[in-house]
Amino acid sequence: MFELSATPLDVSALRASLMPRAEAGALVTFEGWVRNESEGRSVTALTYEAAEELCRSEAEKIFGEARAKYRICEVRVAHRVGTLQVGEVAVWVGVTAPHRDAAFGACRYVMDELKRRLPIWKKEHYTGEPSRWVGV
Amino acid sequence: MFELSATPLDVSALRASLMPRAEAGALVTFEGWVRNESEGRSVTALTYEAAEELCRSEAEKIFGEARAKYRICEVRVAHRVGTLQVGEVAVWVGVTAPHRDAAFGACRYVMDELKRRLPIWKKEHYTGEPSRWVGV
Amino acid sequence: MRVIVQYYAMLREQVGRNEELRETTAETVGGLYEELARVYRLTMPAGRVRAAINDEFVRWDTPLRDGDRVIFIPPVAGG
Amino acid sequence: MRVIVQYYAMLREQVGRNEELRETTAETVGGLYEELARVYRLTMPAGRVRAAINDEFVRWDTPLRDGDRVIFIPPVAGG
Repeated sequence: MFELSATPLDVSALRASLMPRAEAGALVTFEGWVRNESEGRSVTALTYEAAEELCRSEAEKIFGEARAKYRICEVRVAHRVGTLQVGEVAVWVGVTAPHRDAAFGACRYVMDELKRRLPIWKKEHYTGEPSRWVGV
Repeated sequence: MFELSATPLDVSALRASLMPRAEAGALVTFEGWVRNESEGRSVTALTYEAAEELCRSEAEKIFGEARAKYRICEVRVAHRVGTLQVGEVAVWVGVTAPHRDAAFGACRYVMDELKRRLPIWKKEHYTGEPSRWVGV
Repeated sequence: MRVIVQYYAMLREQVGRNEELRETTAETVGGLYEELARVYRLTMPAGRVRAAINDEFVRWDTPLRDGDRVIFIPPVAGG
Repeated sequence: MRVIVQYYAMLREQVGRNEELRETTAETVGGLYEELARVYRLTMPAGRVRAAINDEFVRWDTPLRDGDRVIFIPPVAGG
């Protein structure tokens, strides 16, 4: 399951949504937090913008690839859009699996591919410098 | 920080304890849950027993190794002792780092080494079969 | 032929809008980007932009059809 | 010489207690395990057991000293 959220991510609720399955023995989660620094610049805030439908279809492809590569139970991703302050959670990835190998492998795979492929853009806001789209 | 707990782990509180540092951009957590199955046997509950002081000193060594190998901010582990029901959290590992590579690598390293080296023993309870110490 | 073009991030800022209904003679999605780059003086080289038609990523030489919804994707930076 | 021996898990169950103050003539931690294996009919082969003295893992040939606190560690299974 993939979602974009304009409000702060509720990490406890996200985790709880993966809990019920008895055959799951491992949960690996990744959280990306807004840092106060980026390539030597002092960051005050970030703005994320996403192409929503395209994100959804690409995320589903990535989940399918993860399921083909690793024996997992559930995978869930939530990504923020809008303006975030330092310390806020930008992205949350959670993967459950019978065993830890698959949970670690799939969580890493999903996070790496999301970062590389999802049509999401990040604008960094600095102190005393104009804002900038990252990666451009 | 390493702790053994005779009561259910408060995962939200564990996570929150790693939150304040602004230079951390990534959190990776691992949770091990009690499964209803082990090598084909139907598991009803588990009992963990630990050599407490030796666990603590060995965990600190593992944390030191993780810090030497990966650029991380914080690492925290909580492990249950006593009797646990299916679905309960047996172990929680959380690692924060400036970047995700180090957080994933260190979380995996810490979990693998804990499992291999900490003096903790697990007795599985089954339906219709005597309980058994695992790995023996 | 008329297509809908959606703009995001840096492209949205340079074009000055989210979306437009565009009359074009471009035959491929790559041709359309060239046209837009000229009209809006886009600074992002085509080689760094990907394209999607109707929410599917497509190659640069994919033919355009009337009514297509096209998204141009500058370098991404999620997570 | 007197040492404290602590038992866990399967060893605790086979010995029937957590801990004992033991008078021994064994010179090494390995010799002590052999003695205990004989006395308590322990089923776990020495090759699968590790040892710690005063909360530090030690080799099997480590000499015992009066007052040492010894833990024998059968195969572990945390996590």
